[in-house]
Amino acid sequence: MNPATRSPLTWAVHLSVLLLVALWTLPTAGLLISSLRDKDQLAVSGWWTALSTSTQNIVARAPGADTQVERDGKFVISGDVLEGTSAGEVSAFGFSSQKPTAFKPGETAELNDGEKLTVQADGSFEIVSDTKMEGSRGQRIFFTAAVPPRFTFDNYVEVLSAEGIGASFINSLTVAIPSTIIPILIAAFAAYALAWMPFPGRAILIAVVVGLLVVPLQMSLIPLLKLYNGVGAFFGVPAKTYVGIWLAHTGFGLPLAIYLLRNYMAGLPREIMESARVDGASDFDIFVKIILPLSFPALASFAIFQFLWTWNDLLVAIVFLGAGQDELVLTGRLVNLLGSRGGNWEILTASAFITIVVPLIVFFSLQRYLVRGLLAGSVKGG
Amino acid sequence: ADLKFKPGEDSKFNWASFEEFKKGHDLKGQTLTIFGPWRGEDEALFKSVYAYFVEATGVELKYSSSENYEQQIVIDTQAGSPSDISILPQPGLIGDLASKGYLTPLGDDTQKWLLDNYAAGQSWVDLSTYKGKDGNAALYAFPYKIDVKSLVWYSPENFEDAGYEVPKTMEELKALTEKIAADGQKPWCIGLGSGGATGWPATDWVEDMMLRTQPADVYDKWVKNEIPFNDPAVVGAIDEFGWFAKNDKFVDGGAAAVASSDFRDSPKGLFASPPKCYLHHQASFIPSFFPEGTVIGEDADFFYMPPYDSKKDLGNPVLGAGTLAMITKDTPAARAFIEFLKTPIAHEVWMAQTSFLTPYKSVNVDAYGNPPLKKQGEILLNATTFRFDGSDLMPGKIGAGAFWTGMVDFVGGKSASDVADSVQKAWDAIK
Amino acid sequence: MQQLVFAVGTMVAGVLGCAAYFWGTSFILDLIFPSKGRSGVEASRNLRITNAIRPWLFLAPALFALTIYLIYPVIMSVWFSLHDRAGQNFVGASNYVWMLNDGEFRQSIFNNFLWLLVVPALATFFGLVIAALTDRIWWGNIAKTLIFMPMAISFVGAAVIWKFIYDYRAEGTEQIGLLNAIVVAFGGDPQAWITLPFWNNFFLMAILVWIQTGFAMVILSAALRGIPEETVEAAVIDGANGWQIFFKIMVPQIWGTIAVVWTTITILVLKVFDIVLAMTNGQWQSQVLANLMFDWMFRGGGDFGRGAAIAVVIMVLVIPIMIWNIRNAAKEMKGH
Amino acid sequence: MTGLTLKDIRKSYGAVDVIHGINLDIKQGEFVVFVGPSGCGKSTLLRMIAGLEEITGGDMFIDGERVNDVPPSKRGIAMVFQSYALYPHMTVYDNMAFGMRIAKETKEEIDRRVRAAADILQLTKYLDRLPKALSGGQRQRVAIGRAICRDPKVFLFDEPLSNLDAALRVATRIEIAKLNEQMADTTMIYVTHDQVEAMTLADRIVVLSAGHIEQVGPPLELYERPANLFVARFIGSPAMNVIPATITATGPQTTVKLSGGKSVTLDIATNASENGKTASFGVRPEDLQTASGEDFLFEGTVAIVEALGEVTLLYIEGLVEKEPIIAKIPGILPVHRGEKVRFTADKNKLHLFDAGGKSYRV
Amino acid sequence: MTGLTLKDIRKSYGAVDVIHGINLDIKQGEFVVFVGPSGCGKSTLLRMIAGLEEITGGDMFIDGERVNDVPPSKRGIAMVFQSYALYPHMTVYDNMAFGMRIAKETKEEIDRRVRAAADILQLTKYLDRLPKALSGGQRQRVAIGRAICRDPKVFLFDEPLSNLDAALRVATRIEIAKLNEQMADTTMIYVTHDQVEAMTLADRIVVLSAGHIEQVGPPLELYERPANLFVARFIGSPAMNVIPATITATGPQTTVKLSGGKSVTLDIATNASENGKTASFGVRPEDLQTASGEDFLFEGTVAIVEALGEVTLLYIEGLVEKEPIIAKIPGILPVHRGEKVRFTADKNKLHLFDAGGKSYRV
Ligand SMILES: Nc1ncnc2c1ncn2[C@@H]1O[C@H](COP(=O)(O)OP(=O)(O)OP(=O)(O)O)[C@@H](O)[C@H]1O
Ligand SMILES: Nc1ncnc2c1ncn2[C@@H]1O[C@H](COP(=O)(O)OP(=O)(O)OP(=O)(O)O)[C@@H](O)[C@H]1O
Ligand SMILES: [Mg+2]
Ligand SMILES: [Mg+2]
Repeated sequence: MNPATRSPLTWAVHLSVLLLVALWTLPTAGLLISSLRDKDQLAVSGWWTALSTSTQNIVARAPGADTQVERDGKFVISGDVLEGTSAGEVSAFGFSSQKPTAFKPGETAELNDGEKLTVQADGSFEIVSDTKMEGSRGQRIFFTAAVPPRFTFDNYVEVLSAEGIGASFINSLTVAIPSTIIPILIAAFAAYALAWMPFPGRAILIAVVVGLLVVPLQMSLIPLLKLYNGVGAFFGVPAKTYVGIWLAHTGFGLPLAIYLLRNYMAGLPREIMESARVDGASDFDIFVKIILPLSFPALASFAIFQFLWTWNDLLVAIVFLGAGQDELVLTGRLVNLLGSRGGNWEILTASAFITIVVPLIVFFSLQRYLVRGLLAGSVKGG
Repeated sequence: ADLKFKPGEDSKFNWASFEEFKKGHDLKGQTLTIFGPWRGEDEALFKSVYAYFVEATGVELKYSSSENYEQQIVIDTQAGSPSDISILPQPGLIGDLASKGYLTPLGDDTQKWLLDNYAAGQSWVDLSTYKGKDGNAALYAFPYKIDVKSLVWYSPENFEDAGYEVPKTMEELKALTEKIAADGQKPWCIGLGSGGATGWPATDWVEDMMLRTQPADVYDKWVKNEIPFNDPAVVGAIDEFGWFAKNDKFVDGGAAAVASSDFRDSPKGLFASPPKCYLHHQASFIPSFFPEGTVIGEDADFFYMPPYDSKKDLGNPVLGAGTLAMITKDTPAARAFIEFLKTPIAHEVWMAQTSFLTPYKSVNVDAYGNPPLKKQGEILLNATTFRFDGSDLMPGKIGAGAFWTGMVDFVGGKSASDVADSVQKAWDAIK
Repeated sequence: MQQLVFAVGTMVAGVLGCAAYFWGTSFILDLIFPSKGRSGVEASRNLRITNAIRPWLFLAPALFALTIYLIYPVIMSVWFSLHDRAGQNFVGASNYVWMLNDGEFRQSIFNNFLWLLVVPALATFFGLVIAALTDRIWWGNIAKTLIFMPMAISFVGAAVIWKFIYDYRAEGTEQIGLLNAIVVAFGGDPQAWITLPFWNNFFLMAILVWIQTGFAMVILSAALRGIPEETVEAAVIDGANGWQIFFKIMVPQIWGTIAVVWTTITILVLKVFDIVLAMTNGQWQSQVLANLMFDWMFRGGGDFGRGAAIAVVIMVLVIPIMIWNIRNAAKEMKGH
Repeated sequence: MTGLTLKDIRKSYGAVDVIHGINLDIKQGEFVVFVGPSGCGKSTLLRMIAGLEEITGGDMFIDGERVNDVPPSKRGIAMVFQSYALYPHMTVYDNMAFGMRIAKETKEEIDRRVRAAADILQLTKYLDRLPKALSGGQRQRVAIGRAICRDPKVFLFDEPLSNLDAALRVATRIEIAKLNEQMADTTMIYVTHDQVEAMTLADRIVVLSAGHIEQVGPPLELYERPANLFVARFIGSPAMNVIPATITATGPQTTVKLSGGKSVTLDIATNASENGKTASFGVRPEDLQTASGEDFLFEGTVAIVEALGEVTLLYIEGLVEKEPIIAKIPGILPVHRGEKVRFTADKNKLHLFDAGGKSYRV
Repeated sequence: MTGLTLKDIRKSYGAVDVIHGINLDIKQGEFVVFVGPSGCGKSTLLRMIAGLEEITGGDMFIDGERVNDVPPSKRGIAMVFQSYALYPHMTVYDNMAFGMRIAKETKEEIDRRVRAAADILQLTKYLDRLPKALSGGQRQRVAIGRAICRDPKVFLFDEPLSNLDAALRVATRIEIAKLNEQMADTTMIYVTHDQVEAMTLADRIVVLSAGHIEQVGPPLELYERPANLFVARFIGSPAMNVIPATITATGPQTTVKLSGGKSVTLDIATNASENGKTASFGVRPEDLQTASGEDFLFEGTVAIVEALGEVTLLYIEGLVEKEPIIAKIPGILPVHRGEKVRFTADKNKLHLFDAGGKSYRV
């Protein structure tokens, strides 16, 4: 163990990590909690209050006049203001938006037209009138109640039950998986050539790859689409195809892939390659049987980055694949759920979490390679 | 496809037009791609309409949309891979596409059809006519689905509780505003936030104010930049908006909240207990963002954004918006779809649901799905002047850029003339 | 179901096709120039030929893709930047002249420099600190996973998340933004954070730092583990305390990795626009180059000339980093 | 009491006991070498002395002060690691000055001490170099210099020479020996695998095995009078030849019957009670001589001849199962594979161990 | 002509010449060891034989066939690397089978050969393990096994034992010696730093220095009759003591005056023309004996005594500047620091080299 571990400041280390982790997870936690909240509450109270009982001003509406019953010569409309809410206890009520908390539970409020409203602490209420009441809309009842935390999966249900979400899920996978594997494959071969095969111009090529790391993606969209259309028209195939987007993701991901993989492969012990060569292996054999298995950590880490990127991507998908029903990717589908004018927070929150799930699975399953992968690792003697 | 209303069943629909269209078109084996601005619920509504087109023609129809449809259409047309039909709510952008030669003229037939069949036909034709790449003006777009923007939303019961009356003139509206403020309450909820499009709700305000302070032709010149953006007329209209939005006492949250509140959240203040505000200026689509269960006409209602009593000569101007369909790739199916839009049934199906207004004279107004829609139809009908949303008519860089940012700066404290100057500067830069 | 079959089919076909290329070309090469089973001069001649050709076979798909997807667009961009908005008429340097006189562009450059100064530094710093701290505690891996999580979140998701942090409600009403809730709890006035000119840059940067720290952490933690433990122990014996060990012994030893992380994030900062687009779209003086470029390229009909000119500026800004990187790569080559 | 005292020192990693109670007194200025097979706990013990590992049980005193809970830097120790552990980003000068800078010494004092140490180790002209520009031997000298600069009471070395090649190892070993002389008051504790280092450097050698001490003593004592079979075979290279035997006669001299059948009489006293017990007879390869007459110890067939010039190694088969008997004869011997050779040895260089491995020699 | 022939082999990296024309004939079945100081080109030469480095100039023949352009796998060679270079992701079995699988041998043949090799090297029970689950010695045996499976004509070793610890090194060295016997027809070329390995394994040793051959010959010949000062000092440990001298008398015997002032007569013939020239007088530490009488070679003060038990090393100062003279005396010597000791040596074990370093002995 590290000797510094034993310093009396260990607790400080724990505390600072805890603090940092809290800082980093807090936003996501907020999202998670928000996604489980009632959608009307989302926009009116902070997510952190969702965990505590809150006092809320609520507007309820009594049933219409058609539900009145005649009792002791009086007309009565009764009901429960708490029905359909999770609120616990009424602490005040009123009948006018001007004075929503004018009365205590159990008190009787005199409505403007002579009707009398009583709301009990348990939420039951009665409107009593001497005359028959009229009007199709019921009386508004304002009340203040303590609302315990309430969570719902409605938001998730809504997102998951949306039409085409399953298909989009598959579309996303169809885009993301080859878009992750193909560049890895291509980059791995290229990286091997750049790391271990002597040929003229190798240094220049490496420099070019590094240079291309920085080309902004947005500016290549139009020239590429034009090219795609040209090619598509020439072969009589649509311009927007899965192959097209795979290649696009491949192109955009290649510089980083080659860069990472070459660095890693160059760090592999030369003797292993040489002994394979002595054993009669060709470059292809060496690559497939020695380099690929040994580079697995690096491949895995790049796979994580590339998968995260392609899975979360919307721009490239929409431009190169289109936004039709049978090609819309998950991110696109979820954004579309927001409606033309956007902004359904409850859908955003739930869908953000749904999109996270797959990358997290990928991350967890490849995580243990990640740390090793980025080391310019040595397999010495092993 | 599933048809929302079974052909022939409900007599308020013009089924004859459907049958007739069905007879004249057979597109089996063909594909039609449509790119539109509608997503979510709106997409479902549009789908219920085009289902009839699919049913009638047997075409395979692919609809797609994008959150950033303005960018998407540019990318697609520029790259040469647009859908057959594109539907956009921004005439300015359409003009741009037309000038680059990406649109197919719809021809004189359609122009004549619009003149004949749309109320105030000429204004629709004007709206849909743009200069092409060759410099010649032609009809490039077909208006379909209109929104009314000059609406003020309120809660009738809250008005009742507080004893407020619906104002009939702008003077009354201002008096009401002051009265509410004097009562210690906040009259308005204004939110300009809209992510990347933050600022646009304010442009509607300014346009409404333009139409209420200036004659329609000044509005038209403004939109075409024939008078500069920093013309006193425009600065005046901006200041009129500022009278409401830049007064801490008049707006929920104070002026500072205006720019950053999301436009989707801000109407919720109408329904809070106690109310955070009493008035909200927004187009006809806003009920989608009201709390669940809100009944329009009962829990919430709207009134026409009134004109100035002092400027009676300007009449009852109405600001509106809408979407226009274009042929971005000339195919028989695309042509047929434009023809389809000319059938009453293409309008009535949507009318019978929600948030659809149409100037098509031959449709059965009884088909409107609910009273508020009908009431909006009436406002449209009573209009003495109808003008399309100015920011949508301006070049994209202004109407969907500098104007928005300018408005954000304006509520953020800049003066109206400074803002107008900077927008004009931006306009000069793209000339 | 059908789609599933199609999806799996295309996936398998795509990946197999790619593998088939490498295997196939290799096979054909060996077929044309056989060395196995041949002897002497012919074998060695064939071997020399195949050895000269094979690197290029291995590189070909990568070079092809790089050329098409990156080099060609770069050239096109330069070409576009010298043409008018529709890319039809040559206009010389006028797009660049316009750019220099454009206030928004200057604003963007300024903001971009702020971003370049702050984001890579903070992300690297936090990544380093977290990597160092988590290496010492038993629940370090859990902590790392949690901190890495933001990397798995799409920008749409990130924008929502931060909306719940920065949201602003009027004074006196309940704040649903965490930051304002805290400020109010401490008796301050709520602020519309992302509308505060200049400062809003930092609130946007916080988001990218939040996302990228995970990346920095993962790589730096690998590097930290590569530090020989004995040097740390030697420093302990020399009497250095935790801070001194960290800053004087550990950090200098992984300086190379720190530089790589720094560069990678710097490049990302130059390219990033999603956050700005989603949060402010460049309003309230928070514009950055990448978003400005996107704006000019695609919004309102698009002006290719100006958009491309901005893209070229972004690339030019990157050149120093590129040269530095190439130098490094060259140095590394020599070490081989 | 000066120097270093270990009292029943124990160490466990979780449930695994690695050090099982070590008692050891080291005098000030003494040079003590820890040897033992790999994994026996040498490094662990050294690192506990340094304070780099916590002490699970027992007490440790440096200069009479209990240091169990004193941090490494306060124990007055310095340590040289097998892998040098130089700070790769600092020059030689800075490497040596680091500890003093941390301790906030004055610039002059730092400079004085660094230069003095560099002088001793002939590093003066490399002071401005980075470690990577030095050869292995130079690096190790820097590591030693860094330790010297700390002016320690106890100097710890963990296999400092094992990463060096043969020639350098010899040269550096001699330098350490000189250093030991120059720093007469400094206690030195040295861990090594290398016989020669242990024998040449140590005042006393501590032989460890599986976490406890097998024997402590001056090198020659261990060589000449190993307390048990383990030490006997561990010290000396090639290892002592061991032949199973049965005790046939006891008394002031002991006679044993070797497994080959021959009887040998040794100058070792045994009790009568030992008679008939099995024992192990041991003789070092270098103590064997070829015999021409009939007076020989044993006879065997040469399996391998290794002529090193200065000595010849003979591997003799047929005496003990599996393992050959090795003889190390000075000079070049005209012997060939397959020849039968007879060997004899000095009587008082023969060893006898009981069944438990304990030496019969007192 | 079977075996391996190097004809004026040269190697340059860019402008740097590393190998300057090596001529060497190696007979089939011979065991040749390359030794030389670090960086002299041993590995480079070996790798050129293996085909892993291109040959810049000259011709190389294996079994009479020119192999300059033949790829490694076609040369009938096998190589064992210092770092083992096992395939870390393959089991021991797969490591050994890899080459045969590439060559598309049948399953049975592969199995047969792997098991045979594993048997020889006692690896049978580890066949299913991954390399990381093996100890260093086992790993090196796997590497050797892998090479054996190739059934090579020429077996190349590049410092195969230098990553192992002392005991393992001895054991594995013996295994290689056995292997050499079992594969009598296989030529073996072995690079090492280690004296003992070179002396014990080699049929012939090739001493390299800075890219050319200093001397080739059987180990004892190199030890007894080094052709020059370089070889003399390189072979033997500790190195031969060299004392500057002046030739004072020539003839069938030569007399030199050592720098200390004493004259010595050697059994070496010199021409009269050499008289008066400066020369180097050499004597190996192990050839020195303490002298009690007046008939001594030289006298000096003991600076350091290193008692190793079996031998004692004495470092004598005051004879040559800087470097001490070393004497290696068998057994334990009762000598202490500061004492004056006289040494003598066998006359025919003295060496004399001319100013250019060439030996006067023919
Ligand atoms: N952190 C640890 N956790 C568990 N066991 C450990 C740990 N460190 C060392 N050990 C065990 O303690 C024992 C002693 O290790 P130590 O390093 O002291 O041996 P050593 O005698 O120095 O060996 P070598 O000569 O190979 O350096 C070994 O068996 C080792 O496996
Ligand atoms: N790729 C190369 N480029 C330039 N010089 C090289 C290269 N490889 C080796 N050398 C030089 O060639 C010389 C011989 O190297 P080689 O590895 O053969 O030495 P060696 O005798 O095996 O040394 P060691 O005993 O340390 O292994 C050295 O001086 C080395 O610096
Ligand atoms: Mg150890
Ligand atoms: Mg070498």
